[in-house]
Amino acid sequence: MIDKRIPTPAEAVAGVKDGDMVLISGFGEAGNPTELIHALIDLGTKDLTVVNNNAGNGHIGLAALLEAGRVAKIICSFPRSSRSEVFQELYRTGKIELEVVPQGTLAERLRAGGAGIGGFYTPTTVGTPLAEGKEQRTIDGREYVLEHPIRADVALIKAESADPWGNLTYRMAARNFAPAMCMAAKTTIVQVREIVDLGATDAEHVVTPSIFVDRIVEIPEPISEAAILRQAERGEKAAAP
Amino acid sequence: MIDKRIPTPAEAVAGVKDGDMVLISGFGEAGNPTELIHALIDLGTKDLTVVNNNAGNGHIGLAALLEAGRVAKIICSFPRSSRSEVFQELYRTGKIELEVVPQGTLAERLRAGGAGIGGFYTPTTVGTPLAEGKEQRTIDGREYVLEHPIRADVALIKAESADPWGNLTYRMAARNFAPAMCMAAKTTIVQVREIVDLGATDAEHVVTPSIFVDRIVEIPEPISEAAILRQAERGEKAAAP
Amino acid sequence: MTGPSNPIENPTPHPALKPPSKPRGLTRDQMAWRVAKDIPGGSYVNLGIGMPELVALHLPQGKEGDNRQIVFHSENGILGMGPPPPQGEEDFDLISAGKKPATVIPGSAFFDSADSFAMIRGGHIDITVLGAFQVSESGDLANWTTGGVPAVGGAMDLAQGARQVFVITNHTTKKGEPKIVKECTYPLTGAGVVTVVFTDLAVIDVTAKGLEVRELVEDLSFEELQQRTGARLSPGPDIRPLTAPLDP
Amino acid sequence: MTGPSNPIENPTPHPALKPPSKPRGLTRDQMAWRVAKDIPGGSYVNLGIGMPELVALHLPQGKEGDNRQIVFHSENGILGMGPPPPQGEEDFDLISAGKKPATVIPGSAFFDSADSFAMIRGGHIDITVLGAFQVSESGDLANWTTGGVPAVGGAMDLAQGARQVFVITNHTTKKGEPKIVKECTYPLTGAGVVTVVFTDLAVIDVTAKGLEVRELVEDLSFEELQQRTGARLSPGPDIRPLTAPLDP
Repeated sequence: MIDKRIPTPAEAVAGVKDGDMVLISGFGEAGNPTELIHALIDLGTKDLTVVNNNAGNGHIGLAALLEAGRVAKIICSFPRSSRSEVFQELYRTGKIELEVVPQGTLAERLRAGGAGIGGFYTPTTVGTPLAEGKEQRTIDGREYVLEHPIRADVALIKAESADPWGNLTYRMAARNFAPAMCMAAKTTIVQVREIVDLGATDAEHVVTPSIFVDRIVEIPEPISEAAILRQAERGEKAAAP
Repeated sequence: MIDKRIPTPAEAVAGVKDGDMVLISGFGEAGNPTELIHALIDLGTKDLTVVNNNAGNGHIGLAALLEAGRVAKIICSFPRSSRSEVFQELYRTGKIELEVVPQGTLAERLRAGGAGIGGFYTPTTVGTPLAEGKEQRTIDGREYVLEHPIRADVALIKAESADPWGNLTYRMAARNFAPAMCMAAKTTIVQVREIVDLGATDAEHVVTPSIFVDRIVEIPEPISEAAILRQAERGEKAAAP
Repeated sequence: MTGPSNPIENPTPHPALKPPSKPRGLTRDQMAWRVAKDIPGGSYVNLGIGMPELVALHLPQGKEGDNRQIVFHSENGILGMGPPPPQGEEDFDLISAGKKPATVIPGSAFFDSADSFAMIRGGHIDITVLGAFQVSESGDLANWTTGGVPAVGGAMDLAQGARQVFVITNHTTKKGEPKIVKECTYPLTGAGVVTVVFTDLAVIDVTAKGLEVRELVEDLSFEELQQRTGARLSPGPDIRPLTAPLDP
Repeated sequence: MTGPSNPIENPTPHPALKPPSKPRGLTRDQMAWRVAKDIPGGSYVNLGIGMPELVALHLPQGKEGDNRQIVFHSENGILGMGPPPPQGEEDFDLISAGKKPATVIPGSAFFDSADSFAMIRGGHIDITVLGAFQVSESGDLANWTTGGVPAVGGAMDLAQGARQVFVITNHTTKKGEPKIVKECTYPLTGAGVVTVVFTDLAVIDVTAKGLEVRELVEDLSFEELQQRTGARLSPGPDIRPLTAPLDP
């Protein structure tokens, strides 16, 4: 089907299976596909491996997915934040596996997965504990570590606009991991603020071409995780003695 | 200098040295930096290694650089065309070295060079003569060939617009190898049809961010190699008996 | 859609209707039509240069809302390539991988060569249609060089990367030599990459069990096809006549 | 620009002017000012989270035509990051790598994480300014973890990839332990990556010959600096006083 529009988030995430690897776009609170994550929570899928730059904040979105006990393992670069209490608790009690990957290596592993690259050598982590157990080699006098691609079952993505075929644009720094994640998943599911007419996006301005997109659902007024977290913080401060 | 504007092509290519590796953008006759190439011919630099998808057409641009005897080696994916007579003759008489690289591997080697990747594994060429002598390995049951990055001294690039810092846009299929080449060179020299004001290009629509650009020269009405080749062909046909 | 023998549509005898010394094979256009029939709507397709380009003429293009829509990929950085422009409307910045003037349809996107081959190598192109000098029993493809100045372009990336590699080729060379062979003698483009071969005489699937004939032109027996082939063929489980409209 | 001792600008005694038991070190703002002085106009700069962010306050931003302009890179996909927005004008889609509301200046560009780290890893960032738990004699940097939940972010990529790695740090911990050490005891972020260390007491170049003191605060002798340092220092060829304006 070249027309990839799906009416609801529930239908968009249908078919995600227990044990799947799920890529989730977003950096901090910019670019999170919150509605799709909550549809995935409602679907009940478990034993997921999740890839995201972070590990959730507060009790919404990715943090809610963790809190619901659906995630067996998380691959991320920075699981700590002032509001990552759900992840912290799961990690402390041994209920979640963590693979920490440097942010650039994470992005490059996703791109490699999407681009059919079998592995690549990066200087990042050489000489550090994160290089332990990894194959190293010297190329042109410099040390490199071998890193492997990430290829996932599903990507949950937030974008700004899509045409019916799935040509995507993003908004400012909400772009972050989304383009590489769209490439790296077998099924790429995208929530967009606006579905535009075919041809409405200048072909020069398409950031993610439609070939990387499988399903689109329109969420005109997406939840802002940042706004909700700030509200929660104000509420807690107000409630404090 | 954050303002990268240079008045003339001659000043823009100043400093290119004998023996340099020079990346030249373009695919067929779309995206060729013809004015910069001719400035390089005028500069007299020789023993160059040139990277381009092709090997020149007719007697203009890259073909003229070859014809002037300045190129010791060419790295390209497709040196044959109906008008590649200059290259063919140099190759036949042993006056130029040729490294044929699959088009996707060429693009990826350039990107790797620009992205600090020490090498990557690709399935392309496995089982073919172009894999001979290359390191191979099996990853997840699939065979891959190890390929190395290309890092060059200079890139000569054609783009559509630049702001004074060098944020570039391209026009349609003239984009091709330019973004990867801008990344892969120590000095990236760009001819653009138009220099626009700072801020005139929407930050979402920048294709090559300014960090990859060193010098910009405005050529409002660039030579069209395609038009000149067609003219030449018509002339030859008209002159034919 | 009823095969090449309707006398009303074809009042003067079609050359293929004469008593054949050569079998009544498909024309180039009929072969292209036949390939097109196997391309599902919604596919992302890359057509090689030459005969594969004819396939585009038999696929729906640019009709919004038509889920039979195919999106054509051109490795120089286009998704949504349309038909060639009318003469006089060529734009030198908008060319196909074959360096010919092109157009784009609504829903198209431009991108750079690295991204373009990420699509190819990463398995995002559903089908590529390529020409061939030779195809082997195990699906090896030789289509890039027979000697002279080596020039590979994007052929090896496409052969390795596309989910399906369709080959469109005459069954034999002009001299009658088989192009489907036990092992390729020309340098390979890719090993074990071909999924289906569409010739003027047959449609042949490359399977784990070897080459299986799915369709065969009507006036040729399986044995006669085997005689024109340098590799062992077997009849597919559901072998059928290969037919195409006279002027597809 | 004349050092921290102008009584007219500072009628009440600055804490640093009291007879020091601790040496009269630079404040955080003065350290940031001093780092900024070593960043040439036209540089592409990535500032780490925390004290490094203060450096931005001492660099020209967004003045078109000013060749002293610095372009700030934020690893979440921004070149040309500007100062934080006024309260009430935050946009949650425009945040810094530290996840704080940000702005962009004219001449900025947005891109994805893969491209962002291509810039970093590929050596396109001229200078990164990072904090440190420890820096070793050979320029090893430890700044990502001291235990607990591991979290690395982009620190290792920046440490390996930027052409120059400036470290901004107090010379010793709050307990007075040296942060410049013979060998790091904390897990490394990168080995041999630091080029210059800017502390409250000194500016120290990491050279092939070891740590060379380029600048030293005025009321501290070289020997006193060495006592506060866990690694062997040598005076640079042109050692000078480290000074900064009182309220830079």
